[in-house]
Amino acid sequence: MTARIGVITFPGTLDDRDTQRAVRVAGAEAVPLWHRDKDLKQVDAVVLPGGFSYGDYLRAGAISRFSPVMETVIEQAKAGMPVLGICNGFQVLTETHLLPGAMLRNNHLHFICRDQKLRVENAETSWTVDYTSGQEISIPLKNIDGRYVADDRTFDMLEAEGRVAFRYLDGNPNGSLRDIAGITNEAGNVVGLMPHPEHAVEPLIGTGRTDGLGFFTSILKKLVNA
Amino acid sequence: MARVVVDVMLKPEILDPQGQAVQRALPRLGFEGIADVRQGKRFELEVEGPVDDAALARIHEMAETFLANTVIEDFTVRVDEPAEAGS
Amino acid sequence: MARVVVDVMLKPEILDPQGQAVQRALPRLGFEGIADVRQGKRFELEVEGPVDDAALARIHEMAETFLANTVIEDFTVRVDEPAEAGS
Amino acid sequence: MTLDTVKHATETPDADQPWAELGLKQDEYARIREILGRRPTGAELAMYSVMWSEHCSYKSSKVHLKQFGEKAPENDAMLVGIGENAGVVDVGQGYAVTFKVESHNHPSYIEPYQGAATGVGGIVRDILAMGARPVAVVDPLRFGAADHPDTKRVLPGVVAGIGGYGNCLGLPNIGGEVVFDACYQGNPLVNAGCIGVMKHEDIHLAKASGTGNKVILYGARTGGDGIGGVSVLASETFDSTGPAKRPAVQVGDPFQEKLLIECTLEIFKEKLVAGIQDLGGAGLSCATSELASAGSGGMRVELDSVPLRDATLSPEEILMSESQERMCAIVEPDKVDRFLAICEKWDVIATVIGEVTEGERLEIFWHGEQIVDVPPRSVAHEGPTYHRPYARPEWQDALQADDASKLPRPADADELRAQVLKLVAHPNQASKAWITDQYDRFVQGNTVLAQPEDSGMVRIDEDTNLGVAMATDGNGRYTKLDPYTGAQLALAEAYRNVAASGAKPLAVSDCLNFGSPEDPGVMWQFAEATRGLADACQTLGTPVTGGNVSLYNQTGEVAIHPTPVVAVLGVIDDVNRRTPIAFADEGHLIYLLGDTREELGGSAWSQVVHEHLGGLPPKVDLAREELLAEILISASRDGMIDAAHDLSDGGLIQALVESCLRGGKGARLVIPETAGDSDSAAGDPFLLLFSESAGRAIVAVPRSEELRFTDMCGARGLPATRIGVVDGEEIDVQGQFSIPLSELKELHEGTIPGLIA
Ligand SMILES: Nc1ncnc2c1ncn2[C@@H]1O[C@H](COP(=O)(O)OP(=O)(O)O)[C@@H](O)[C@H]1O
Ligand SMILES: [Mg+2]
Repeated sequence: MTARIGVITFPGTLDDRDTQRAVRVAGAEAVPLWHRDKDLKQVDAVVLPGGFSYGDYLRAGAISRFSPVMETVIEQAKAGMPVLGICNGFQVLTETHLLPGAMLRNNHLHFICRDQKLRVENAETSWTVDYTSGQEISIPLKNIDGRYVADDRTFDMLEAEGRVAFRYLDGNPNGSLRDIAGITNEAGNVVGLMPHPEHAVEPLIGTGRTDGLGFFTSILKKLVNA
Repeated sequence: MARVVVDVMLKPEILDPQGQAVQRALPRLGFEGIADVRQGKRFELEVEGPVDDAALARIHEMAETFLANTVIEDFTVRVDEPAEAGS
Repeated sequence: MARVVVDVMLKPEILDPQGQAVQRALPRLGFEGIADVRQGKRFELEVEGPVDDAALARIHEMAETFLANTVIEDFTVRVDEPAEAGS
Repeated sequence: MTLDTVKHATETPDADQPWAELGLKQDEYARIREILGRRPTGAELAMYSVMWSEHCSYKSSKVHLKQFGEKAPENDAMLVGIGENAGVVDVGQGYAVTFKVESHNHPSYIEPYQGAATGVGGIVRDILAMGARPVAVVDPLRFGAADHPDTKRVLPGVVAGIGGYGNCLGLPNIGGEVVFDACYQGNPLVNAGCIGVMKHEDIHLAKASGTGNKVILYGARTGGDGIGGVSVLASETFDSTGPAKRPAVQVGDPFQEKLLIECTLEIFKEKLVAGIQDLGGAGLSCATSELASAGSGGMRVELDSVPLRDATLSPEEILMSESQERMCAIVEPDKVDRFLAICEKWDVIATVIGEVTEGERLEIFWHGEQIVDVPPRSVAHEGPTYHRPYARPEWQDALQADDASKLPRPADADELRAQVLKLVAHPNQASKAWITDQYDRFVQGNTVLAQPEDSGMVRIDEDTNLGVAMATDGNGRYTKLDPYTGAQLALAEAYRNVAASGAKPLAVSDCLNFGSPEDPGVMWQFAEATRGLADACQTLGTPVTGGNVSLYNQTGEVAIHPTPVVAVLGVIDDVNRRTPIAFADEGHLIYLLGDTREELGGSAWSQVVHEHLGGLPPKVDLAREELLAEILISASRDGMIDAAHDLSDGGLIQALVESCLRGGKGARLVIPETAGDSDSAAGDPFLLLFSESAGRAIVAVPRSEELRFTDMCGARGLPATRIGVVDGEEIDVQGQFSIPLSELKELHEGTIPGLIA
């Protein structure tokens, strides 16, 4: 039996179908989850995909955070279920406080879409074990509210605990403090990042690289070995 | 230094998708009894020198030509008075 | 129906590029003497029923849990008083 | 105020009506009275006036547009032609593709962000209404001079609006254009195109049939947006106490539209609709009259049922409102519950507002009284037709006589080098990344090619790798010099771009942006351009499947350059075979395909170096374009080339710079002494680099494929000249100059941010 990975669709989610595809490309079963259902259909892990849930109105992720499905996700995440938040999904995770900090408008105020180089800083989370620490990868980035901020105490804690999961390389695209592109919770089961691994899993599509596939093979490995 | 506040709101007849999304979410969060929500922008300007009529007139002009898009937005200008503090 | 206004501003220590972009543009447009600009959000809530202390407390809670993200933002809640009209 | 009912109109035949304020001519008003056998009610007058406007009725253009049908080439791929919301073509494997380009020029000048955003919203609903999932957007844009202060207002707003809306919908932006020219200063062009994909059996049409079927309005509530002139009716003539000012500007809600898309696709999947129409210009007036007119019966609508955002709207205003993000569906009674349930699932408001009736009338009621009783065809399709006078402008001869070949050319290699740098740094030739990086090109996970490639390409089937490509082109300068040829060049370029990417060009959509049709000179440009385009489509076998006309693009008396924008859709059986523009492999040989002649009229060189516009545009040779396309497609399919880039404005040097920068590799060029048969540029580096002869492309050929490739070109009769090799970190033209890529990159990429950011 292969791993079942849930992919949540909120109103305004855009990358749910791509994320399902990425899960399949990695060899797992993708299970669509709907924001109004509390039931997670016995999935082994959950991805909160990118997009503009609720149009990013109010604040990105602020309205989705209150959907019924998130009640269960919050509960299960605290119990150790692996959760990955990509872009808007990351924003939802910070709004729920499963991950610290917050996301603000990019410092240049524009939407930015580009191929982004990252360094994997923590290759021990549920979603990064298939990378090596310090590995450099390039995956698409696309956001307007991607500037990660937190107070100094939080940053110091993140750094001290090795919870900065990814850092931007070759130019910070949005003014994120300390070049942070993604972080993890203490247990390493909840990970959020702004760039989009699900757009980099097939050689022909997008940037033509498959650097993002490791997120999905990581979780498979983790679940199979668990 | 004095603070002048410029509030910019979409004109009443213009669709406010953000305000609508917020209003629709409220009952789900358990907040009833809010008939309408409109979301706008608030600018806090720290003004050097005295905020006299001339300064206010300049700020009014600034709001009209720059801070607000008067095709779709209205604005108000006022010298700041403290309000009930939030968190 | 009464109107309650919730103003949400970034905490002072958080960089506000929108406000900065406005401030930087002002001299180019011929507006001098503005030392700082911060840009925030203004919500106008139309409240059904009386705006008593209980109602204000609920709105305060709504602002704290929903309208503002207190990790990065401060807010104020007040019952609306009319201000100098703009355009 | 008394409601102007049908009964009231019959009883007060002599009441004054503001037909002139609503833009109707005296004879048009008389015609309406004749159709109805009485004076129209206020609501009827409102409907006729918008539906008979230039924008909705194409009254000045339709006598010319007819040619697209009359000259349409035999094409088995065509499934739905002109007249529906968008044309549909068969792309094989059971898939059908629908695509169209539209303009939102005037709104985008008034309110750049919202104007451009709602432009995207409108074209996406057109595509959705055909039954298709929208899969990509493109945005051909024209602005005033790049260094003009107003461009700093308009451009960032337009770009943010297109991005803000399209990104939020999850539609990859895969192409477009950005052109700067002073002629667009007071009248930027904001065109937007969309591509949608469906299975053949999913094609939907806008028609209301089946007596008793319900009319369902769904999506956003109706507000007072975009009513414009019609508020004359409501506020001034009929109700002086009503709100006097209605916003002419519409605000888009992309989130609502995203819900509308997903909700509609789910409704299609369950086969719940008998007919469907989006609400765009002219709102409910257009949707109800078009649906009813295309169907078999009549239609009865209760206007009180329309969900409103603003309770003070008059019935005329409700009929006219252009509130965005709404659709209208015809649904069989036993499917209504399921329809409404799907809408509820997606948080979309849906309301039954009427039904299909037995009669042949469109009847609309308000507070129980009848305010409209018309034959729907007369509103939707029997508007006026103008045969506007047209005449070749007096200045045309002088313009053409002012030959660009007479302009001083670079005296030596240094000057040649300096002019190359000047060209590459000009806003029109510079990289548009500052703009296109504000658009999501990755979403949906099917983007094979996007900017800055020759065409955008998306995969439409994950299992077979079937894909479609699109390029849009238009050159106002060429078209000004010769509208017939200019329109053909626009088509030829888009066609060539699609082929350069490895896709087979299939069909065409267009957006015809011109000045005032009341100016006979402009009307001549329009007539010539449509004739040119129709003729060329016939020859190339690519039918026009739909499009849009935008007139009155002018500031005062001065019209924009005539600017037909042409979109070509292509199909590729296996996207693995796509050809990128990048010169990425050292040692690959660079071949120039086609003939280079002395053709400088309207060229980028004449503009950038001499600020000159005169002479004749490059010649069009459609047989050559077809041959070139065939070679490019075969070479891609059989793996003979690794890169290809079409030559257009800026000529060879521009294409070379783009291919080198994209691949991060330099090139060494040798000026050939002999070239194609009719080649006048042999041995002349200036002409070779700057001439804009059509029908050309450069390709990168691996050495192992050289013989096979040149044999193929030789056998088919396409001139192929070896001009150099991919190599090093500079562009080196032997005996002339050498420029490091880093220098080119800085100029190419720095220009637009320097001017706009
Ligand atoms: N407004 C735009 N939106 C999206 N893509 C654009 C836009 N403007 C230009 N592009 C893209 O940039 C590239 C270069 O444009 P252009 O020089 O006009 O191409 P060509 O000359 O081959 O038609 C193309 O890939 C084009 O699709
Ligand atoms: Mg091209």
